[in-house]
Amino acid sequence: MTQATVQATDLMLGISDLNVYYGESHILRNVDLNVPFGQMVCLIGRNGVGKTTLLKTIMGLLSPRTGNIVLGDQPDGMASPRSITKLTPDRRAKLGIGYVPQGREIIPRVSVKDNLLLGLEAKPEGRKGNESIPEEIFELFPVLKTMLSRMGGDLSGGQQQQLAIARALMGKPRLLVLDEPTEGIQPSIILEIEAAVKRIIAATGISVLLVEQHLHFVRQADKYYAMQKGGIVASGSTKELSREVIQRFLAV
Amino acid sequence: MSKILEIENLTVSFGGFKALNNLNFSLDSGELRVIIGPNGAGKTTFLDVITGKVQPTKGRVLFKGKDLKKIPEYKISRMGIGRKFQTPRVYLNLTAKENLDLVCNRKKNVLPTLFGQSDHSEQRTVAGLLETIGLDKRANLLANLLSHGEKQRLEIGMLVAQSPDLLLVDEPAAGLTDEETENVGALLLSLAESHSIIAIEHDMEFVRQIANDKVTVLHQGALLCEGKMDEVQNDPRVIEVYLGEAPENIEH
Amino acid sequence: MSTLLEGLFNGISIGSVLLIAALGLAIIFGLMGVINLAHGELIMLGAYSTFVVQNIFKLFGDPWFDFYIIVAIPVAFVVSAAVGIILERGAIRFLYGRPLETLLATWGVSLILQQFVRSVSWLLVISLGIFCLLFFGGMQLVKSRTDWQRVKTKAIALLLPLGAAIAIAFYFLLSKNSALSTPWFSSRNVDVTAPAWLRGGTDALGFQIPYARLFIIGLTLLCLLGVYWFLQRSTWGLKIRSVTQNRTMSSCLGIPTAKVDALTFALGSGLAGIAGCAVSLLGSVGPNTGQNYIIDTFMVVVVGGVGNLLGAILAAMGIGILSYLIGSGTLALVLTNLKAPQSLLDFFFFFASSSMAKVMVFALIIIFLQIKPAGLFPQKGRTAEL
Amino acid sequence: MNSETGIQTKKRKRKNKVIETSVIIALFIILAVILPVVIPAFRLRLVGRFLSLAIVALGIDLIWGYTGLLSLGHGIFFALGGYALAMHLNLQIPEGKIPEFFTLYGVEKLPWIWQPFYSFPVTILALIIIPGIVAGLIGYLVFRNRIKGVYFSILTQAALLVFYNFFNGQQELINGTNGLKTDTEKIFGVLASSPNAQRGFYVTTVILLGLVYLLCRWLTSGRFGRLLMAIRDDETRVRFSGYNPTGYKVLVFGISGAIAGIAGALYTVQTGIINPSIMQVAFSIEMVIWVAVGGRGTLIGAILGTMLVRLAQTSLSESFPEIWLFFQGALFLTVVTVLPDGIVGWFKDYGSPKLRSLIRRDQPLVTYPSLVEDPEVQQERDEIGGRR
Repeated sequence: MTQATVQATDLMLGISDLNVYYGESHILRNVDLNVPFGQMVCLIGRNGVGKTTLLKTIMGLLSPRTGNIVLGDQPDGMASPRSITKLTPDRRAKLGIGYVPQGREIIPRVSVKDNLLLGLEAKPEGRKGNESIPEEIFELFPVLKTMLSRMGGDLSGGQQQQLAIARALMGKPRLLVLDEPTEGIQPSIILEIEAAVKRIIAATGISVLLVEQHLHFVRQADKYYAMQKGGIVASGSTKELSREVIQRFLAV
Repeated sequence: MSKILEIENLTVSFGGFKALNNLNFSLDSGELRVIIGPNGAGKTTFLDVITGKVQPTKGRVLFKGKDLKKIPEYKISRMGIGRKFQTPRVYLNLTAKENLDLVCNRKKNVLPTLFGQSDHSEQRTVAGLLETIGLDKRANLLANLLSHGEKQRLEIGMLVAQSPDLLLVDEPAAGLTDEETENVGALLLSLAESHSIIAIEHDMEFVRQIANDKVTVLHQGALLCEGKMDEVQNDPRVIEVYLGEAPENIEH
Repeated sequence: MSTLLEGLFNGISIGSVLLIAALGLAIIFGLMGVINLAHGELIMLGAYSTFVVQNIFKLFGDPWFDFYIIVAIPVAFVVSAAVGIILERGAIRFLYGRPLETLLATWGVSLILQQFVRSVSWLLVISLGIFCLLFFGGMQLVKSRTDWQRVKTKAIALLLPLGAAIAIAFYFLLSKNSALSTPWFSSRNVDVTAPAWLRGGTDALGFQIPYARLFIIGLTLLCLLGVYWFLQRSTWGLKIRSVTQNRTMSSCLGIPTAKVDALTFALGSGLAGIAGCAVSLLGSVGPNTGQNYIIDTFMVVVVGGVGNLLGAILAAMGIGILSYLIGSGTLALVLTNLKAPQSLLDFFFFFASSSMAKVMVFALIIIFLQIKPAGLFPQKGRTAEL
Repeated sequence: MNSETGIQTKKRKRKNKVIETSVIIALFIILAVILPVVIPAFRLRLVGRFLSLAIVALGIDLIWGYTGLLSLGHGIFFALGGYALAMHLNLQIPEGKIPEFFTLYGVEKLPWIWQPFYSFPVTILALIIIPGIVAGLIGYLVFRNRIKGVYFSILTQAALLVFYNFFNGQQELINGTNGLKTDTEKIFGVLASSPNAQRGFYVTTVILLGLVYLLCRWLTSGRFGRLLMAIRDDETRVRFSGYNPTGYKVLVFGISGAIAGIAGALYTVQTGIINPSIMQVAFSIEMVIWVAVGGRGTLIGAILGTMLVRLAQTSLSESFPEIWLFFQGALFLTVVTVLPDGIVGWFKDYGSPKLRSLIRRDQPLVTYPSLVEDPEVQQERDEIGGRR
């Protein structure tokens, strides 16, 4: 707990004492997690320890039995933080959370262009009639420009992942939540995605919460939390991410 | 040693997307094989094809030398293949004992089931199984009231009750506590003495516990590598897929 | 030749009535997985709306009367859509993912709507108003005052019977007043007079083609194009498709899924209203009119495959043409001309009435389903495993 | 303490069985012996009709409550049974003559379909077997292709419409829309509408209701019944366990159809007429709501629901005919949204514990089993115990 000094007012996202159940099985146990403003926080842990459940709870797809989730409002932190624990997913998205889920979840029988346009729904005012796709998106992911008329479901895994990130960015989120963006994707594209995420952060100052197993990517983050059996078991700066921690919580 | 399962050039595609891609695989009789691979590698589809839920687009599946093409699921099951699903699928409105009794039934046609009662040997099997899976004290509770781990064990028991030659087990340790995971592992190992088993698993600790024989790694619907656990663990391709870094880079 | 052509035209005409009636049903079932057994009653409401609009236009006199249908179509759409929204918000949204339950619930609604049309009077409307005022007004009051979640059930348990009791008491107190309590329509059938330009027909192809039929075929085409445009090109259409294909992700993208559900239901119901408008041109309309369409339209959806417009079109035309050819005896007649064996002729003459044709068509559908259990165009994905 | 739970459940089971049996016997005596003496004949006839409808409800519960197949076409089987018996009654005429209505359509020779119904035993067999086979056939054609859920419901409804049309259209065969009268006909030489015959029908109905109840009880309690529930809850899993669900579904649908046939025959003779309107869509869906009101998946619920809804219908439509449809519609809505487990389910969940606590006989709480061994919970319990 070396980073416990983060001021509460600097938080983009604050999670306290979260407990989540699937039926009777206790998936998340007393989870506390903070994402400071403008930082990239990485959540690590092996498969099945509850990382995806945590992200789903943040998005409102699962409701916690106890605990609170707070979203910061202003760039200088929680000037007027508000609890989002009771909001529906679409309201949360409109408050500025962009979600890139595990498995990409591209809308399969809708064109790539329409998939991107759907991302605009997350803007507070919704999608205006004839908005077009900003050029920045294609600068980040050039490959998408050539496939605008293809069906989302026909893209390869890597392309879908880029599309999913691009779609999340369309709504100009303030917090980007990424669930294993490199999973099942070719190494070359992993590098592209990594570079894109870094550029996004540099260009927009967005906060990022990342679930990742790919070590190289993990190291790009400012801070890590390690999870095991539904609880946070270690956290700290990624600079201090030791071999021992990796062996314990991540390695094959 | 004789092969109990042989898979030749198996390809399964869903509308253009290849879930399995030209896969070759074979299993010795009496072997316990663990299959690992990242999400979306085609593990579940692999089981779907063997059990007849999905028909292969190309290639064939031989069980004890017999081609399984176009054989309905229930006949494949009667030929001696039992399958456990990822999330435990037991009959929630029946008791643990009734669950086992239903599967244990030797004559599964309509009329024998209607008029037959479970005979002594079947009752003994059920009682023995309840003990093996550690549910003898919960025998008369509705499966709905069992904990997640108990349901997992019950479903494994149901598999065994079918007295199959080949057990297919999909992520038996998912969502279990440490202790339960170990229980399930021990159960699988004891079953391996008299059955051929294919286990799909994510949890590496669990894999280490049960993988005495070979381990197969699937990646993007194809075979990535196969071998003993240590070999697989140190195979650069596997590390690439799972961690994105070779092990020597872990130290910094 | 001209018999066959006539048969074909009449078949297409029956098919287009089926299609316009089935369109809304197909949308609701295909996109939301909800079986709406009240769809027939929504058609019936559309027909009654047309009847009301027609009566209002009668007051305006002659030059105006001929154009009532142009007003009636949107009015029918709006009336049915509004009822659809109430139905979705009031009952169906609690039942998503439980198709058998929606089936029973919507059947209940269809009974209520049938009886409503029979007994609707000013008195009933006023009583309903009183109930709504008491119940919803009371709920609003409670909602604003105390901590809402805790007293919710109690409030409902108190307000619902109270409101209902007062409204019913009011109804019975005034039911002697004949001016207020005369039913608007009663249980008799009502007749819609087609405007002058839709009466009569043309002999262009060597047989009588009624204008009303042509109008319906045109209207069906228009609806199809409209639906296609709305779903494929409009902003809300995109949202609807997105929600159908991946509900959770759509909500994470900021799409208000509840609103989309209500809208989809309104669209399907509104189309039923338009269908009702078309149906009213073909004959008299009664409270039971809807029941005549419900099963035929479901067969269109079952044969066409869920959630596929092209499938619905082909199925409707196929069923329409087959029903007509068999039912009118055209097929039997053609076979006679072809000197077919007597036993075959007997067979087809046996089925040569509109009710017996249904028997035959159903048998054919069952045979068809043996070959293609999921319909002409099976859908992959979420709704496929109902 | 765990090893005791098994014994306890067994004890409770036995106790429940004793209670159930005695309740059934008591009900049977009331229905079969006391009621015929106490209430006037026309009311008895009404109760008899309700009871025969309760028999169909049992059949529907068997396929819907236990197997998860919602049939909206049970009117077919009901009507087939009714027609079979009505045909037999219409043939109680001197040799060589044919029923009167035939002359209306100029039919002079008895159609071949009628021939077997001269014989009473054949008729009885037919009214069970024909509906059973028709149901089995429809079921086979549908289940074979793994068509299920709402598709099945819709197809049964369509089949119902087809039979309705067919019977309406066949005047030369079975008097079309007019149907067949039974009241004016004789059975065993007694006029079917006479009080004696009616009392006979009534008692037969009560006995058959009991028998059908026992049959359903037997079907749903053993291994077969558990398999039905397994099919309802997870058909795919059943397949992977080596069972072919199709055969089971066909059989149980056939049995349900046969039960409906018996009910239809009893209903017909106690109504006095059968015509195709019995196969109207509304009536068949209504059957489902009886089961839903009582509580699907409980046989008693099916009977109870039928009696309650029918009683409500009779009393309501006697005084305010226009309100009945509103009421029925509301019933559908409430049962589906608020009371999904019906009256019996509600009673089990809320009513019974409340009642028990009123008479101070609370049932021991069944705790979530894994809590038993959870050390934290154990400690908590010890603490509570210590404080005492």
